[in-house]
Amino acid sequence: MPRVQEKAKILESHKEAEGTYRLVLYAPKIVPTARPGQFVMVRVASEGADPLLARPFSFHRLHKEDGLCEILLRVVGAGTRLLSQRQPGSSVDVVGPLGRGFTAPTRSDETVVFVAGGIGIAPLRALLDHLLATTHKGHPERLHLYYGARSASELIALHDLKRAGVVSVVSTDDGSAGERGTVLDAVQKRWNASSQMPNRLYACGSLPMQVNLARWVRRRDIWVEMSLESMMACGIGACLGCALPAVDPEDPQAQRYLHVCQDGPVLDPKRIRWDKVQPLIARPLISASL
Amino acid sequence: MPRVQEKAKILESHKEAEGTYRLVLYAPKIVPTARPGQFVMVRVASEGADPLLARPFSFHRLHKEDGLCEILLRVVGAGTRLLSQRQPGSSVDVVGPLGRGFTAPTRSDETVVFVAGGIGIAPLRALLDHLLATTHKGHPERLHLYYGARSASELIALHDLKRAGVVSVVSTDDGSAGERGTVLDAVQKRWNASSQMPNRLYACGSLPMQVNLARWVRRRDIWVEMSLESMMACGIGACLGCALPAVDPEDPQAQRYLHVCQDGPVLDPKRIRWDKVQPLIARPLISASL
Amino acid sequence: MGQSATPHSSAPDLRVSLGPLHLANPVLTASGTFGYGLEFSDFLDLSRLGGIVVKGISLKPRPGNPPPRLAETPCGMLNAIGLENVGVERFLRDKLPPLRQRGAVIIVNILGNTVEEYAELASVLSGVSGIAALEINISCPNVKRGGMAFGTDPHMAAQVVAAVRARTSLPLITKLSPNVTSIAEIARAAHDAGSDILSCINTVSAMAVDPFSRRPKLANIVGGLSGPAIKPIALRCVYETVRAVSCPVIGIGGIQTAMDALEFLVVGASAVQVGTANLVHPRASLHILEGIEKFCRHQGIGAITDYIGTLDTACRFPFADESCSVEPPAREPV
Amino acid sequence: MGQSATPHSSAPDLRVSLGPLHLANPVLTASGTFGYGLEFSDFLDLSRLGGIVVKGISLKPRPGNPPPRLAETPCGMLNAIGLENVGVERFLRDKLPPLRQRGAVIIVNILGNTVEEYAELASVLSGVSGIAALEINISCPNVKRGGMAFGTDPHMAAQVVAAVRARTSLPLITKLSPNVTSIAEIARAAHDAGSDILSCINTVSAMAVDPFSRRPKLANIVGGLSGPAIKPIALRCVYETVRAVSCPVIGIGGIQTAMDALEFLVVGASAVQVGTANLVHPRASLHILEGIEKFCRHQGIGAITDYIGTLDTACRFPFADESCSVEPPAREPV
Ligand SMILES: Cc1cc2nc3c(=O)[nH]c(=O)nc-3n(C[C@H](O)[C@H](O)[C@H](O)COP(=O)(O)OP(=O)(O)OC[C@H]3O[C@@H](n4cnc5c(N)ncnc54)[C@H](O)[C@@H]3O)c2cc1C
Ligand SMILES: Cc1cc2nc3c(=O)[nH]c(=O)nc-3n(C[C@H](O)[C@H](O)[C@H](O)COP(=O)(O)OP(=O)(O)OC[C@H]3O[C@@H](n4cnc5c(N)ncnc54)[C@H](O)[C@@H]3O)c2cc1C
Ligand SMILES: Cc1cc2nc3c(=O)[nH]c(=O)nc-3n(C[C@H](O)[C@H](O)[C@H](O)COP(=O)(O)O)c2cc1C
Ligand SMILES: Cc1cc2nc3c(=O)[nH]c(=O)nc-3n(C[C@H](O)[C@H](O)[C@H](O)COP(=O)(O)O)c2cc1C
Ligand code: FES
Ligand code: FES
Repeated sequence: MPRVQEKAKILESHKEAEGTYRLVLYAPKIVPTARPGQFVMVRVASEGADPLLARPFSFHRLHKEDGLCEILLRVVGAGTRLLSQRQPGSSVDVVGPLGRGFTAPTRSDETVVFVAGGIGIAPLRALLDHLLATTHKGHPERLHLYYGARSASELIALHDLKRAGVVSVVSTDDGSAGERGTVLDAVQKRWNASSQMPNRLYACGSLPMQVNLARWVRRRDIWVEMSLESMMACGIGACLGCALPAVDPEDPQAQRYLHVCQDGPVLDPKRIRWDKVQPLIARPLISASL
Repeated sequence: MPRVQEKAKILESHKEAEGTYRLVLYAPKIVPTARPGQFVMVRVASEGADPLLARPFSFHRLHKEDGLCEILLRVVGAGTRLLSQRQPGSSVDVVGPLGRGFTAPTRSDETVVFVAGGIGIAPLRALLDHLLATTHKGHPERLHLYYGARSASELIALHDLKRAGVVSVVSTDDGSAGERGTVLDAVQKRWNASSQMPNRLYACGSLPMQVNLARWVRRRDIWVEMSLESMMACGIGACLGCALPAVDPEDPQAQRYLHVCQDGPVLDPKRIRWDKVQPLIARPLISASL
Repeated sequence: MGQSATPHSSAPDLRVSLGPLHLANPVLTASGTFGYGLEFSDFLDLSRLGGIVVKGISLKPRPGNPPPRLAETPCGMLNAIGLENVGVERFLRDKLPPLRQRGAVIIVNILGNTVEEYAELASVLSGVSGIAALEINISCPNVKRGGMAFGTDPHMAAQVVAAVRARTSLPLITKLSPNVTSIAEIARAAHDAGSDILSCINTVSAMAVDPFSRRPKLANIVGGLSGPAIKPIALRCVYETVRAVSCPVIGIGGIQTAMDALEFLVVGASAVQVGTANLVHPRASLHILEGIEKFCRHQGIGAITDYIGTLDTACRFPFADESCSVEPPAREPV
Repeated sequence: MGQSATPHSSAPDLRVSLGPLHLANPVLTASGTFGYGLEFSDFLDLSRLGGIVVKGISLKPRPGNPPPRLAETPCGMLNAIGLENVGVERFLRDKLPPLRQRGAVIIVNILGNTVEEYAELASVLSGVSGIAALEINISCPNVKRGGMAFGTDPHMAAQVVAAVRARTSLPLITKLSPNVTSIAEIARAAHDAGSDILSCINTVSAMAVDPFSRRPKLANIVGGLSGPAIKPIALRCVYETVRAVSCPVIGIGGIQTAMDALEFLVVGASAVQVGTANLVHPRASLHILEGIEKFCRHQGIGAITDYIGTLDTACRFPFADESCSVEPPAREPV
């Protein structure tokens, strides 16, 4: 699984929802060995050295035969804004595939739950695609997707997944689409009373969602993998910048870190010292005009 | 003549010769008061702060009624390369009109010589346009343009000037177009033996051309104005960075400087201490690939 | 976080008091990047700014360095202007009156090669009206001490400040250099010697060369780095300075936007100076002022003084109850 | 100017000798930005580089600082990794053997909180084969002296170097910090204490904050600035260092392209280290090496040693005969 750097051509760019864009990239060296849950580092500057660093994005969809991948990005700052404005036909510098992807189920009879908060749908979609084409081919009803956002305008369309037979539950904080409440409310509503737990749960979303979900699954002892985030500079394990506080099983009090780009981004939430996690700084969008 | 900052829209971009591009800008606040020989500061970065500084470009053509101006630029480094790649429809940050323009002749019977070396044609064209429309309307034969470059591929087309009746003499160092030799050779060939000197001479070109021309006119005592260059940061007289060694008439040995963006760029060469001028650093184009 | 804040509709109060110096708002322009102010009157109303620090003035006119005086660097620029200026006499005659007429709050940046030159300048400038404060540029070389900059030695810095202090009752700002092992040490020396206010930073000593011609890009070889590149350095210097002294501090270095200015204010600067940004965007200082106002409205900040120095350095663990409580790990150096 | 040069067709000789350290070419990677080297073996052939300086190693493993450890700044980045490393034992067991197998020239960056820790590390590392040199990171805080960095005081720097020198015969590089009033002074102290080579610079002390949350962007508050933003500062430091000492110097700071590397070489660095650029472009070091080779061919430089240190600081007045000859004006400070 060698990692490579290549100039990927942007074939398409689409606005999928409020502040959310989908780029189709031609990256024939990276895509063939890529797996769901892995990510790429994308340089956002097209000229000069500002912004300097590349930004991490999960594979949203993989089209291996064509050497194509899609990334879904949410505009949160200068880098994502620049990427969202890139014209099809231009190229971006991409390094990948990086990190540890999802561990896929091995049997078709497993009930698999996906919990996506907002842009968290990005990596989960690649895994859904994969399972629909492999283990769960012919058994889409065993794939349950919970997808929530703040408001209807921030949801991307999932018609094709529904058509494929995936059980999809949409929720919004303001009730403007699907059930009112958080994505976790929807998950709990369905499963809290259930005698049968899902076999596996894959999740990606905001930090509060991660923590609440970690708490929920811990009490129920469900097998779970989450795609986590951290500030990154290199994405390849060189800078040690992407540390997350980690549990040391031998010494629970010890100061330990794992590195999201190498040990993750897909991780078992039990390995994280959630009590030591500081949230990433989020700036209101008004900051761009100041 | 207030100076303003405005976002100018790039309406057209054309390659005019090897490494030479012409941009048509819509700058309705700047153009109305602009005069030939003046310049604008154009920010080259479209994102981030690298490259940081704006770059100075002379007005190549002014279309006052339409609020349009043209700049002619030669790719010599990162900034000019970025500008040459800008797509029509995008905008650039422009400050102008700046500096002291040419002093136009007042009478139609003056014989006026223009000496343009390479990209030096840029500001002279604006003055030619102006004289053709004002003092020399009906007397284009009193306007003599000497235009030289290293090679034919670097010359921009001047058909319309010739059609308008301007006396045009083209020269190239390698003889691939027009007379073989420097533009100064062509000037001297015509005027050295002449009993009648031109009334005025306007020039713009490389530093060696400037010095040799300064030497030539000094011995002949021709009224002359040259558009000169210097590294600039602000273009508005604030940083004092664009100094050129100047002659202090009261004390020839004194260390004096004038500032190209305020005292120039159009200057009488007699005001310059040519013996103290250091050439601007020129990098081979290969540097961009290293 | 401003989440709980309620946006204000009334104009925020942007007035700041820096010891004896009272300003309508915290946005000033930095010396050497705003000419004598007049160069910018086409672009903005000079009276709207908190103040204008004019190009450094010496007793006698100075021609400055031979060109090239400028070079561009990644997100920054180098200058070696060589303190070119018209001298105090012409400044007072030609520059000050029109600048006053435009209603600008004028701060004069002063420089000299000896302690006496600084003192004499201060005394000349104290005799005229229309000057709000003096800013002492101690990055100049002390010609009597082998050219070592006044600002790199606490004793020399204190000497200059004390000599100026003795000759003027104008509010006194001392402008610190970042090119030192401990800016806190120089800050304390300047403060103790009578400086009412400190400003930091001046440019960072730096250079650039051309690999082809093998020549330095500046005739002076070494120059001063300014612009966005140095902002993180300047911010750290301000952070160290505000913790070292009790007097107000003005933040300078790489400020291009209101967000940049706010970084300095939250760290503890009572005002900021906008430098290189003026060269790139002549209206930058006004944009920054307007951005600060917008920020205050958005964040529900009624007075900018409620914001200044409110940096929150405590670690935040919103899920601290998530497992056994342990001590926060000790901070380690870089 | 290379105008008179005739392009070479044969491969230029890029070998450099830095005192006892002989390298196939002058392009190394900088500590902390190239992991333990192995992280990059997918991207390039490690044996092609002049050398690899691995992440700073301490006697015992160190967990590093709590996150956030990174922040982006204009043309640069801040880090406060906190010297996280696996410790010398695991380094020798897990990292060194595969790295040697790849044919890399390995330089080990060492760090400690006391003089004794440095000395002991040197002695442990001297006992194994496959290490080409040691690089002493003196930017660490001296825990016995109140946390002041070893590298900011000439006496402390000399102590560390002398202690290490006494325990190893490996070529010794001392890595200098730019956060000092006079880098020349520290350079001389390190050289006199037995360092064969000096490298500069380490990161510049800096910080960044978020105006909305009012919090520092790094949990450690202050971090180290690296990347293109600091290149002009690094170049000035190298310029001052090569003039202060007679030993070879390695240039580090903001090198992204061959042009950047050449700036350091022409100023007098015998080799360069590529840092932050590796994080952005994993193949950056190789690109730079290839660019230097291309440059030499283009400029007709047969051996890179003919280029190193050939900075031409004389003023060039090609038209000096153009009028009365006068003295070139004196250089004035910025
Ligand atoms: C493994 C991984 C996969 C990701 N996949 C996706 C994805 O598929 N789609 C998507 O929209 N986003 C994804 N992200 C988040 C995305 O990388 C950040 O939103 C982006 O880097 C922000 O850049 P910016 O310049 O727009 O914002 P900035 O102005 O740099 O910062 C704005 C906010 O983004 C956070 N941020 C900045 N840089 C990073 C970084 N390198 N990593 C994480 N957070 C950062 C900051 O803390 C801040 O909250 C992923 C992050 C990681 C670590
Ligand atoms: C008043 C004036 C009018 C000009 N008009 C034109 C014009 O109409 N068309 C045109 O093609 N060029 C013009 N120039 C020159 C043009 O500004 C430079 O070629 C341009 O700034 C180079 O930028 P760069 O980023 O491509 O090159 P860089 O990589 O920055 O440098 C490459 C070369 O350009 C020189 N240079 C860089 N910046 C400047 C600067 N600010 N001023 C002068 N030289 C510089 C450098 O010394 C070097 O020789 C003018 C210059 C001045 C001073
Ligand atoms: C062209 C130029 C000239 C300067 N001249 C002076 C000066 O005369 N006196 C002074 O104290 N600082 C001078 N400075 C330093 C600035 O005032 C300011 O401290 C520095 O540039 C950092 O701020 P910035 O990054 O916003 O530019 C000058 C800076 C520049 C760029
Ligand atoms: C993430 C990171 C980690 C670093 N770790 C070390 C280290 O362990 N030891 C050391 O001497 N320098 C360390 N440095 C400093 C670099 O080796 C180098 O001196 C500095 O980054 C400047 O070079 P650059 O601008 O090319 O990155 C580190 C730098 C970065 C960015
Ligand atoms: S981002 Fe550099 S080690 Fe993970
Ligand atoms: S370019 Fe700034 S004064 Fe001329």
